[in-house]
Amino acid sequence: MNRVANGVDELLPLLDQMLVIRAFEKRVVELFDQKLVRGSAHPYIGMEAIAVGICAALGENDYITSTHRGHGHCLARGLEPGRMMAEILGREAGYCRGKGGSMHITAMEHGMLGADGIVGGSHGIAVGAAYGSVLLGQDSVVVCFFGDGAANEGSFHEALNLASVLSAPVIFVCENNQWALSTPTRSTMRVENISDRAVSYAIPGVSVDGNDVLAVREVAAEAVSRARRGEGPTLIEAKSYRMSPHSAFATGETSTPEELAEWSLKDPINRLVDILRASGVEEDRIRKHNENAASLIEAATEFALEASPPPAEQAIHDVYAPADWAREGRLS
Amino acid sequence: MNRVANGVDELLPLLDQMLVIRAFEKRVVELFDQKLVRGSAHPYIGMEAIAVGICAALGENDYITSTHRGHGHCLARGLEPGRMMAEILGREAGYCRGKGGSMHITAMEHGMLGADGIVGGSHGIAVGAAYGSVLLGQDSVVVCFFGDGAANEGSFHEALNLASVLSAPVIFVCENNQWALSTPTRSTMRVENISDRAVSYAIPGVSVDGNDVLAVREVAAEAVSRARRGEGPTLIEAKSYRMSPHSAFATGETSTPEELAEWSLKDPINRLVDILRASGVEEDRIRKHNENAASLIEAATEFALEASPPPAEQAIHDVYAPADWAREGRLS
Amino acid sequence: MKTREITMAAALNEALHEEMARDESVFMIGEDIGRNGGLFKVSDGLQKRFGAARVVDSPISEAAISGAGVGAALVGCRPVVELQHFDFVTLAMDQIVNHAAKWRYMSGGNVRVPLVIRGPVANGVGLAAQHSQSLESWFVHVPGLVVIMPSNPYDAKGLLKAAIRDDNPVLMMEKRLLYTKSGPVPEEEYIVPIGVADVKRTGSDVTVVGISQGVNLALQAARQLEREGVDLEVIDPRTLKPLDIDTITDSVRKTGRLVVVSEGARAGGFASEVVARVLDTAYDALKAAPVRVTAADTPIPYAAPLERAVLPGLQDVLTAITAVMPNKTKVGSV
Amino acid sequence: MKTREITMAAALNEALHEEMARDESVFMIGEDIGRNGGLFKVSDGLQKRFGAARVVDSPISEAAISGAGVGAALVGCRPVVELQHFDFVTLAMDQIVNHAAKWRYMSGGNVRVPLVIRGPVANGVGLAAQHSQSLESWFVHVPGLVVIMPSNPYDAKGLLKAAIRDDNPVLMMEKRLLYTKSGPVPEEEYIVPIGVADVKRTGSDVTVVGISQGVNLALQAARQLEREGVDLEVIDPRTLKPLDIDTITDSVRKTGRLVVVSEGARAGGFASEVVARVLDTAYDALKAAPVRVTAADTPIPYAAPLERAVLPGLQDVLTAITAVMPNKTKVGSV
Ligand SMILES: Cc1ncc(C[n+]2csc(CCOP(=O)(O)OP(=O)(O)O)c2C)c(N)n1
Ligand SMILES: Cc1ncc(C[n+]2csc(CCOP(=O)(O)OP(=O)(O)O)c2C)c(N)n1
Ligand SMILES: [Mg+2]
Ligand SMILES: [Mg+2]
Repeated sequence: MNRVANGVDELLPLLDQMLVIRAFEKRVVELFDQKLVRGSAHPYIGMEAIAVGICAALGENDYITSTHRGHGHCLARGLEPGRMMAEILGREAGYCRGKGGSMHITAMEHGMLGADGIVGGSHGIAVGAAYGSVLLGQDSVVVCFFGDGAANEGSFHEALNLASVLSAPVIFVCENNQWALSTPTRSTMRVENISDRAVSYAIPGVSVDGNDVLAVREVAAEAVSRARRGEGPTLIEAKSYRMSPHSAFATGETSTPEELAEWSLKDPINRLVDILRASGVEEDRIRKHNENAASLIEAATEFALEASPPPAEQAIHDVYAPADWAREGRLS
Repeated sequence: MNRVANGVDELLPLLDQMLVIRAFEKRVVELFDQKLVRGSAHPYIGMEAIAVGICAALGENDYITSTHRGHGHCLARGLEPGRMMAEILGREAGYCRGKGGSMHITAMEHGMLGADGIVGGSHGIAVGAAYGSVLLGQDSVVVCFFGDGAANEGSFHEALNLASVLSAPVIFVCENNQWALSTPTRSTMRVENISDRAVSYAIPGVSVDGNDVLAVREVAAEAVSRARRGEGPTLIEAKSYRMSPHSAFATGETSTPEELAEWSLKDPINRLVDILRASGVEEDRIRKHNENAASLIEAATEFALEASPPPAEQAIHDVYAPADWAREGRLS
Repeated sequence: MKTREITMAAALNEALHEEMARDESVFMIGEDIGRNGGLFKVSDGLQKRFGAARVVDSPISEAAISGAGVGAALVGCRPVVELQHFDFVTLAMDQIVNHAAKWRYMSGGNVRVPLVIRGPVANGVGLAAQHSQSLESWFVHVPGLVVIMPSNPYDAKGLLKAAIRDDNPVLMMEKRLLYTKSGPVPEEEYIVPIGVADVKRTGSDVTVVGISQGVNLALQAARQLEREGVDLEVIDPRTLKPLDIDTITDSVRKTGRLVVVSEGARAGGFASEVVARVLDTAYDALKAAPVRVTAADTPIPYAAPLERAVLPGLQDVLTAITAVMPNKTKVGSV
Repeated sequence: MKTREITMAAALNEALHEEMARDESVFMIGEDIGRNGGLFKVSDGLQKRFGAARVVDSPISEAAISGAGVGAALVGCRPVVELQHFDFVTLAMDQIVNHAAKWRYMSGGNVRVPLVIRGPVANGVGLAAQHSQSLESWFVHVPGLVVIMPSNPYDAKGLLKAAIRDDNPVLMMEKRLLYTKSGPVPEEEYIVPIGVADVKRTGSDVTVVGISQGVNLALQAARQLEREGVDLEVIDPRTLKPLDIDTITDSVRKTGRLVVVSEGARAGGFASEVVARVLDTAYDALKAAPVRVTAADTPIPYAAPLERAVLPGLQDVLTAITAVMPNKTKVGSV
């Protein structure tokens, strides 16, 4: 099993991240049902291997952009669950001081350029961040996460083409979870693999089993080196499945029970656990990791629930960055 | 020479159309230089075989959409040069009563849905017209003309994908004239053939010599039957060259003299004339056709120059279609 | 006329059912509108009844579906395009502004574009800045468009039917929080005409022009102030473009005082337009400076206390009434 | 300070040269801006001097280049994005409105977006409806944006430099017909601050607020009316958002009369906003109803007599002055 190059020690952190994401998302849904989360929240359940596998191939100076379904990306990128949960609960201690909520978590200090509630909204942003980094002489690579549905937005086309002609160090990661809200992906595109669309930009396109965290990490690592060598973008399609409804709000539109059952067999966490077991890791140790994840999320939730909401006066702050003219607090 | 199925008689109308387009465009540039045309005008010189070849494959109930470089499409679709010229000169007798000008000629009575000054602006319109026709039980096919530059707009991607999933009877005709204004096409896309982008939508894509009117007609005919059979869209890339500057206004940015010289050898009109000569048509007859085109355009120009400009009062008309509430002439 | 109480979502749904049954050239396209009946059930049951060809679950391609609407309208259909949230109109601006709105004019009257683009304005529910915008004033600024914002189920149904039958491109913005609010709707068919304001309450002291939710805030204020002897006239333009300015100025001539309530951002908002229009012909009738009640000039924040601070509420309307009635002491302290 | 007369295009070009030389994080992206120096020569010579990596000839992808501007700004660049005509902003609305304008706020102040998006407003030259729009009022309505419209070379240069140095997203709309108009510009470096209006002419009878070309029309009117003893004060806000409302209201308090001249369509236009803002604090100072001079509520037509009929001209300004000075007989009959 040469995929486990350095033994199980390097796999356990991946397991931890995946477990944390799963536990986090379940908790968010509970909090939503308790009416403590406003608006909506889009669980990453079933797709954990993608964010974790991709981010495992990134370095500290790299960047990611994210989507409405962004919690997994944030956690895989190392954001603190407590401050994330605080944001989702609309607390001042949250990453966005309660202004962004579930769909807009941003943390420059983690190279997290921002989650985005607009489907396909960050394609161009990722290209610009990548190109800008090159101009600034940084050695950064940018990962742009997006869904299968987003691959039908015009922004996908424009951004991949622009990245191609600029040879920008950006990796487009299409999380094909088979569905866009209530609409099956196969009904809104006729191409077999979304990665085939790379042809249009003369860039590499690769499809990977998105529930196999090691496979994901492998293709990511290749794309990252390519990007760092100045050879430009890669399109990665990670085939997976969302094992939860589209969102905590829109619960009525889930896929068929058969489909769900089928994909449950491929649960990315179980897949990794199986590898660990096969490598001789004992049940007890796995249970420990599970428990750790649970207590981490419990602590995060507690922290968030105890944090205070932002005072109303803060609503008019942060509209503009400091500037001479803004000193007077002028908004219009 | 089996491409000349019914002998030269069916080729001469194609020659006539191409000659008329060439003469028309030269006249427009002259009128622009005389400051009789406002704004700008984008000559179709060198690309005549595309519009003529494509439109030769269409029937009366079919539709086309067009671009900023639209005169050739209009003429190939059978619009009257006189009323076109009147529009370009801003006269009331023009197709748009002087409101549209060169970039906006529209003539529903010819199935000409409109020229469009927005690059890539009519991709979606063509899909909707095609799909709408199906819903209305018409047997219409829609041709969407656009440039190589337009193939980088997001609208290209969204529309081709939508057409694909709707199996809409639309034919996307990309006029690859190697340039988008001052920018060479090869610098803004890395794909070898624009037709390769059809892969992304699982539809047929074909590249054709856009200076060979018969070859163009052939691929068009095939795409039209496909569309009429309900098998959906086709992407045709017609490779050609604009033998004039981008526009009458922006003249400074033309391509290299070598390139121009090279493509002049492939002048689509000469190519057809050569075929005619080889089929035994005499010089005299060809000269006649040339003269006819010239006098047709002379008459059209005269008609247009004598037509009167619209009175200022008409500026506030045609904003809204007749409606109960619009009876009072309310605009806002 | 027999009426029932139904929600605004149900009223809109009825309008769609009726118009699709009435006219085969009507079809719908949008994200999740078919199989799922729309995120807010506005298109419930339509795909089942009229088929997937006439109720199209589209790819997530707002520009293309809007453009397709224009194209289908040109050849004789009456498309209804849904934007899942109205904020996504930012992706369709080119098709709406440079195409739908201008195609007829540029053609010198050669074509018509009977197109409806509609969707929810989802402020007030914690969806944050990208899902909460009330952008009506942009479209009021675009010649060639018709702009509608209903405040109740009756108007919503009647106006949507009128919009579908109109030969012009119509944008209809529906406040999401009103979808679940009920109101009387006749069982018989009816149309609410475009371009006609509705005086929701007659009064003599202050003219309050409300847009969508602004109407409901104004009516709440009116009920409360009644007890204090302040008599509001509440006008619902319903159609923002064309605007029935005469109904508004007639009222201002009577009351001499004007308050405009709208949930769009303050700067460049529709409230400013109403004020400027009223001044054109009724300046002399004014007894006090008109007051605008609007959202603050910030993006819409997520957390509840912040969002509440930014969106206009009843108290803001009461404060505005006080401002235009300087001789009254502070009214409506709640 | 030594000054020369240069065109507005040349002044903008100088600003770009200076700022790109001064700060390596500044780069430009747009269609035909490099090799060709821009359709109107605003970026002339920049690619030669700074290289193709910093002056990028982009694909025709307005959404992507605007989005790329946002992304590059987030990581520390100061991108300048050119829209070849400002009408194409319709394709970039989502990136501008839902991203550039909101990113900082949504992040709770975690990021900044120092981005400039600029381009020409090409009305008056017969380019018709899709190439002639003055859409500034849309952006005034978007919290988080800065909006600039210069009326002369001096302001254009100084404001563009300020815009590039500002840490916020700035939109700059440049009237194409002004590109070739000359005016004095110092040889020394200078900045025109954002958010500060300029009183282009002091006067006592009427406050005329002009936007871009509106300033020039107002100054023409002022020169003509001088002879008739009517004394106009002409104010150029230069920055529409944030608006230096104090300078305007101070003037209105002095003159008691307000005319606003802007080339955007009438309904929902920036002129309405200025009127509404002035009423907020200077209503009592008004001696007559403010008058808006704007384009008509039509798309911009192609033919010269039609376009002239639709766009505001000197005579419209004179008529407006007459309207706000009812005791004067008709002024400035030309
Ligand atoms: C531009 C835009 N259109 C529509 C939506 C509404 N919406 C939110 S998520 C979603 C489905 C997205 O599907 P996909 O890209 O596959 O991501 P997934 O939710 O499956 O992770 C839709 C339609 C949106 N947020 N933005
Ligand atoms: C959306 C948009 N962007 C930019 C322009 C300006 N413009 C007009 S024509 C043109 C070049 C178009 O190139 P292509 O599509 O190849 O057509 P061609 O002119 O070569 O026929 C450009 C950039 C425009 N009209 N619309
Ligand atoms: Mg998906
Ligand atoms: Mg071209």
